[in-house]
Amino acid sequence: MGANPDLTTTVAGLALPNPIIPASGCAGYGREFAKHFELRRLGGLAAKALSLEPRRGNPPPRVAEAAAGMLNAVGLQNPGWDLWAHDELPWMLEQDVILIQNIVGHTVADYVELARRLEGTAVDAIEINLSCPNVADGMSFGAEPDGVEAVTAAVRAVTRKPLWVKLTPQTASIVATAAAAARAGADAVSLINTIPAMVIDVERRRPVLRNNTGGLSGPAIRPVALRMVNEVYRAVAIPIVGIGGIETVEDVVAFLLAGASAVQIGTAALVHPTRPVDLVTDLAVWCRSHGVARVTDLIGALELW
Amino acid sequence: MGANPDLTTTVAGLALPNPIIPASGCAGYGREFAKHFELRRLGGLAAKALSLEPRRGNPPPRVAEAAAGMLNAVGLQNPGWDLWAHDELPWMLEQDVILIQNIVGHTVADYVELARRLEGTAVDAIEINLSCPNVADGMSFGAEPDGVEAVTAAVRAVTRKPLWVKLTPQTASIVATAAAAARAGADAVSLINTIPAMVIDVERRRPVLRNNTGGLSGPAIRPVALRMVNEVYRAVAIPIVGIGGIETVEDVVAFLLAGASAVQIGTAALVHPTRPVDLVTDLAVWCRSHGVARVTDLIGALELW
Amino acid sequence: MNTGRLEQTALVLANVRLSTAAVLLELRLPETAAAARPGQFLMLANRRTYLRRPLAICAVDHDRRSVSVAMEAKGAGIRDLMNLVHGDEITVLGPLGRGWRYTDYQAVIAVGGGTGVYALPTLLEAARAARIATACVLGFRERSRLVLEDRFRAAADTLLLASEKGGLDVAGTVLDGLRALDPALLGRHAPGQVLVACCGPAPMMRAVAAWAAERGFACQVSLEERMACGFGVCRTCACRVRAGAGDGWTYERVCCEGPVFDAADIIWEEDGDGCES
Amino acid sequence: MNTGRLEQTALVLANVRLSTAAVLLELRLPETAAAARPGQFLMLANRRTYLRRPLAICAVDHDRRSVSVAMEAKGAGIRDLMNLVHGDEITVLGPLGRGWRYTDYQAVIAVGGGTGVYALPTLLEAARAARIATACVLGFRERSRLVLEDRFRAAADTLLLASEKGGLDVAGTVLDGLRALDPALLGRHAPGQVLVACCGPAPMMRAVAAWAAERGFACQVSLEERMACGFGVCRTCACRVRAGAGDGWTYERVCCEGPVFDAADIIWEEDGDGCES
Ligand SMILES: Cc1cc2nc3c(=O)[nH]c(=O)nc-3n(C[C@H](O)[C@H](O)[C@H](O)COP(=O)(O)OP(=O)(O)OC[C@H]3O[C@@H](n4cnc5c(N)ncnc54)[C@H](O)[C@@H]3O)c2cc1C
Ligand SMILES: Cc1cc2nc3c(=O)[nH]c(=O)nc-3n(C[C@H](O)[C@H](O)[C@H](O)COP(=O)(O)OP(=O)(O)OC[C@H]3O[C@@H](n4cnc5c(N)ncnc54)[C@H](O)[C@@H]3O)c2cc1C
Ligand SMILES: Cc1cc2nc3c(=O)[nH]c(=O)nc-3n(C[C@H](O)[C@H](O)[C@H](O)COP(=O)(O)O)c2cc1C
Ligand SMILES: Cc1cc2nc3c(=O)[nH]c(=O)nc-3n(C[C@H](O)[C@H](O)[C@H](O)COP(=O)(O)O)c2cc1C
Ligand code: FES
Ligand code: FES
Repeated sequence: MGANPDLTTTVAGLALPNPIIPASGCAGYGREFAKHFELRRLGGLAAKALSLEPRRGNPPPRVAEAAAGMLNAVGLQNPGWDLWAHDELPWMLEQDVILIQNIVGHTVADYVELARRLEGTAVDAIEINLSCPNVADGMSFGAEPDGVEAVTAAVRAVTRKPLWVKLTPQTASIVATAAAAARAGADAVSLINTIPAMVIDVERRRPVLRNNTGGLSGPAIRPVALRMVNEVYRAVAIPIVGIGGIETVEDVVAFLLAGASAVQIGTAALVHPTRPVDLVTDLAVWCRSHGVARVTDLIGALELW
Repeated sequence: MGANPDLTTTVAGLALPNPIIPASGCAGYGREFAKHFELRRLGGLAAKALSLEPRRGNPPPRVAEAAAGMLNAVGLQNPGWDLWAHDELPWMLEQDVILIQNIVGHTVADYVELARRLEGTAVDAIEINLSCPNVADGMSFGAEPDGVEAVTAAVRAVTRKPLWVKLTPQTASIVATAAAAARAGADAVSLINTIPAMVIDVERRRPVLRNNTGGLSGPAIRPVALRMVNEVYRAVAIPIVGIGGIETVEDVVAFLLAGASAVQIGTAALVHPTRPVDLVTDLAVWCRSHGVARVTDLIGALELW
Repeated sequence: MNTGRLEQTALVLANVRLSTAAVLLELRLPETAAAARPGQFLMLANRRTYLRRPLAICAVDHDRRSVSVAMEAKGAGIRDLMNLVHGDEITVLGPLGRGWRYTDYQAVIAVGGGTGVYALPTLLEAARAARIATACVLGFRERSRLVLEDRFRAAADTLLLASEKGGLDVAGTVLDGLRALDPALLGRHAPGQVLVACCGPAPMMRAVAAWAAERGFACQVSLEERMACGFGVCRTCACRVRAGAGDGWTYERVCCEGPVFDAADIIWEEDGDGCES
Repeated sequence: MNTGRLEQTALVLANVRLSTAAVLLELRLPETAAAARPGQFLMLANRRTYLRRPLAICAVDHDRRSVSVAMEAKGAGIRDLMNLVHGDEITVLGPLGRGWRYTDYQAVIAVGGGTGVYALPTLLEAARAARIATACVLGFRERSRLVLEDRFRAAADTLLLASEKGGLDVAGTVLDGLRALDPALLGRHAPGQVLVACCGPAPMMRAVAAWAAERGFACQVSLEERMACGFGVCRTCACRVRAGAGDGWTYERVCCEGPVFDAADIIWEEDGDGCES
């Protein structure tokens, strides 16, 4: 109990100082958080989605309140590769934080080109967001195993960086899509992205979001995420980054027990800006009080009935 | 404003006195509610799942608390056809309530046999629950359009009663599974069943539910259900029964606006036993104060951006 | 059979500390107070959790038209209830469940441990009022957890308090307490006229049931199981009960067929394998 | 730039009714009180909704080390905040956003309507303290909605209250109020030295901006948009702002680049098509 617990973890060979990572889209490129704490205290930073071209994103309103959560339809607003490479990347690299860059595209070729360019940077890992609608068929790349396999394999061919494939829960079987990612050479899967959803303003008879639909995040989706993490952990031999409604240290521990090697904090950090770094402290305290010497001892330690 | 609003609605030709129906599994066979209000005041009663053989259900714990909702793993406990036909059906028919009997099976043949037998009863409609795992492949019948089509077509062949197909949200595209149900001759789709989920007791390092996983229900899933109802309403020409986290009259109205012809109340009725019948009153008040003469005027009246 | 509104709004009349760990909440609930019988329970809404929480009816005051429940800090739900103060309002379902069947016996031995003790005072008081002989054996983790001693003492002809940590009447478990009961007392009635009424942790109830069976006493146990509704529709509160011939059994509802069952009907589950209580 | 902890726990010091519809909450927030500037806002947690709610800083009391916000009943979040009482605690983020840029002007005309008026008292008081001339035109739905009259009167050299229902200084909108301002007053400073600072419903801000532009006055508007975080990371609070050459524009963050923008930079959206305010 006396000694400091070892919080380090690895995701497919990528060593992290601890398992707590702010989730993509909920941390920008880290600048706002950096005003309040040193980013290097985090396990890593999953930077906001990056596309080749600049994206203005969706018209507002972009957020709707939901029970134990929220919907967002930001529309992947980002400055595009050129401005990102010029303004954001150098600053992020200076922060000495493990940098996971999330990427999005309209076509497989978009993902490939982004990965190819990232290969020439000092980014630590690439996270591909497969919740984006595929321009070819309108469904998300992540909805079916074929789409996951196609994007993953194409990106894998152009990068040797750790490749995290972020899957959408809106699929018939998360095991099937995670297995497809593994087959195609992913190093890890990030589970889960938001669940497509709608909130209606009954007085105006309109969806609250200008985009009509948005992604549900927050505690509401936590039990779904936890089930998916454990389902994949039991069926697919690939490291997992757990995401979805994580708020407290007990939530972090639950995801680790279910099989996640690291976790990402999204919505909770919007409401409590220092929550990611606070959770690092809380996790150390929890491990100490529970006699856990290494946080990695928790990974997958869930005992099923 | 003065006149009483017309709350009647129809689901594929089946006339209901109002759109409010307690959801299957959250109302038993109506006996407990009947102690507190007359069942005929409801739009209908979606009776608890019925299987051919008696089912004991899962060992406890069968319920876990979740943010803005709960998980259940009751395991479709029911007395089986014989006892049901002897003890429950005659009583239910006496209550003069529109009776929608929910059925479950391990195989397509199970569903067919149940529907064949129900054809000989005075039950008003059959709701087939496709969230059940298929003994053949372990996935739920509702996960893929093929499974939905197979069960629906087979049941359709043996019954002329209104056939409601209840779909699981755990699918790549609810439009695809709803379209499969429509193609195979369903009269309506019931959207949505619970979302598979897990809650973990971190102290015991075990899932709370003895079944490890359970179905997430309650307000947490409401925005997902609402999105699915509207998605199907826009893409598939089939009446919809909206289900998922409905608590208030505003929620009822939101589902009607999104395209539901009627709604079912599950988890909210577990916490507030008279909520279904209270919502009938509330809906009349809401319609009056909003100048809505017929509740059917609300169906699909959502204006998208 | 409750034919009125099941859901009532209760005004919190008092929040009384019973021990270092326990709190008693007195709720103004006229209809419930009039209808409640020993061994029934309430489902209480709180401000933190979606589902209600089941709590045994611990006291009924007809003059104040109130019902009291008592609890010890567990998770978020009970903690929130413990923070309620005079003037707060919550909604409540109840009275729920099938309580103790004591009227046909000549003596009742109430046995309780942990939060199970709260299901017993109304039983002892009702038995006393019906001129049934009463004894009571209670187990507490330690002396500081002792609760409601005066009420138990007033309602039980004999009261024995046990704690494994010592400092009370008996150093040991409730079983040790039962063994310490005056044999003359136990022998005063035909065994079939004695009811052992037990509520507490499952291993305790199981051991007490075995003790009662050895002596030919009737035994009823009040079970706990996680509940979503509390009034019978959801079937989450399953407990294994013997049914039919031979090894036959079925899952019954703790909230409706129970919480008080004949101990002989219960199929006790191994730890965690089935009923939690 | 706030480099301390963004999230603070605030003790509710007072809940004061301002009108039939409005309430002012005074919060003990020493660090925020020290750092806050006119036009900034707070994000307040409440007990009913997952997300915080943005509210303009309406008053700062350095002696009491407090910050006040004022609000009128809308949905569940604001309603819950309005129910807070002395002694309650909530958590707050702030001060947030970029406030009014008033120091380079010789005169400030503050124009407010609806809940927009709450963003103006601190501006007028700061301008007065900086020896800048101040005028103020406020619109209220009806007389019973009038709030903070004394503070506005104390801080503005000229105050005109407008209501379309009559009963105040001007029967009409704030535009009618602006037109009723003494022309001599408006002519006292070179147009470029006059700042019109406006907060209220979008159509009002748009009309006021047009009025200011016609006269060559500078104009700033404080926008409202639905916000998840309030401190810049989520990009939900988008507002169209001119950028680059020609018709170029970009979505900026109301919470960081705003809430106060130069009116000339805003591309007003059609009703509901974009910024809500
Ligand atoms: C019929 C009955 C009577 C009871 N009477 C009392 C009483 O008089 N005093 C008292 O202190 N406790 C009593 N309990 C136990 C009490 O209901 C639980 O301790 C309580 O529900 C835990 O809730 P929580 O939010 O504090 O804990 P959490 O652990 O956060 O609860 C999580 C979930 O587990 C359920 N749960 C956890 N433990 C139990 C349990 N032992 N039994 C049932 N559900 C549980 C909760 O209802 C909830 O759904 C009784 C239980 C039952 C079934
Ligand atoms: C910078 C800023 C300053 C503000 N200052 C004040 C003030 O001083 N006094 C005051 O009464 N109101 C002010 N508002 C508006 C206030 O934040 C909203 O009325 C409030 O968020 C509504 O919340 P609700 O829960 O009551 O309503 P609901 O309608 O239930 O809220 C639902 C969702 O919509 C959002 N929302 C609804 N209306 C608005 C709106 N007009 N602006 C932003 N978000 C909205 C909420 O934040 C929430 O996410 C301000 C808004 C902003 C952006
Ligand atoms: C405002 C917002 C923006 C998001 N943007 C992205 C994004 O750019 N890329 C991505 O992969 N996920 C994005 N997400 C999803 C989150 O990274 C995360 O997967 C999801 O919100 C679930 O986690 P949470 O419940 O902790 O928020 C976004 C989520 C939110 C709330
Ligand atoms: C305790 C419980 C039991 C259920 N049993 C069934 C069932 O037997 N058949 C079925 O089709 N759905 C069943 N459901 C799902 C509900 O009918 C409903 O689709 C779901 O709970 C979502 O609605 P809600 O959020 O209003 O509860 C059950 C749900 C709960 C909570
Ligand atoms: S708790 Fe619902 S049936 Fe017992
Ligand atoms: S509200 Fe999150 S960036 Fe403005």
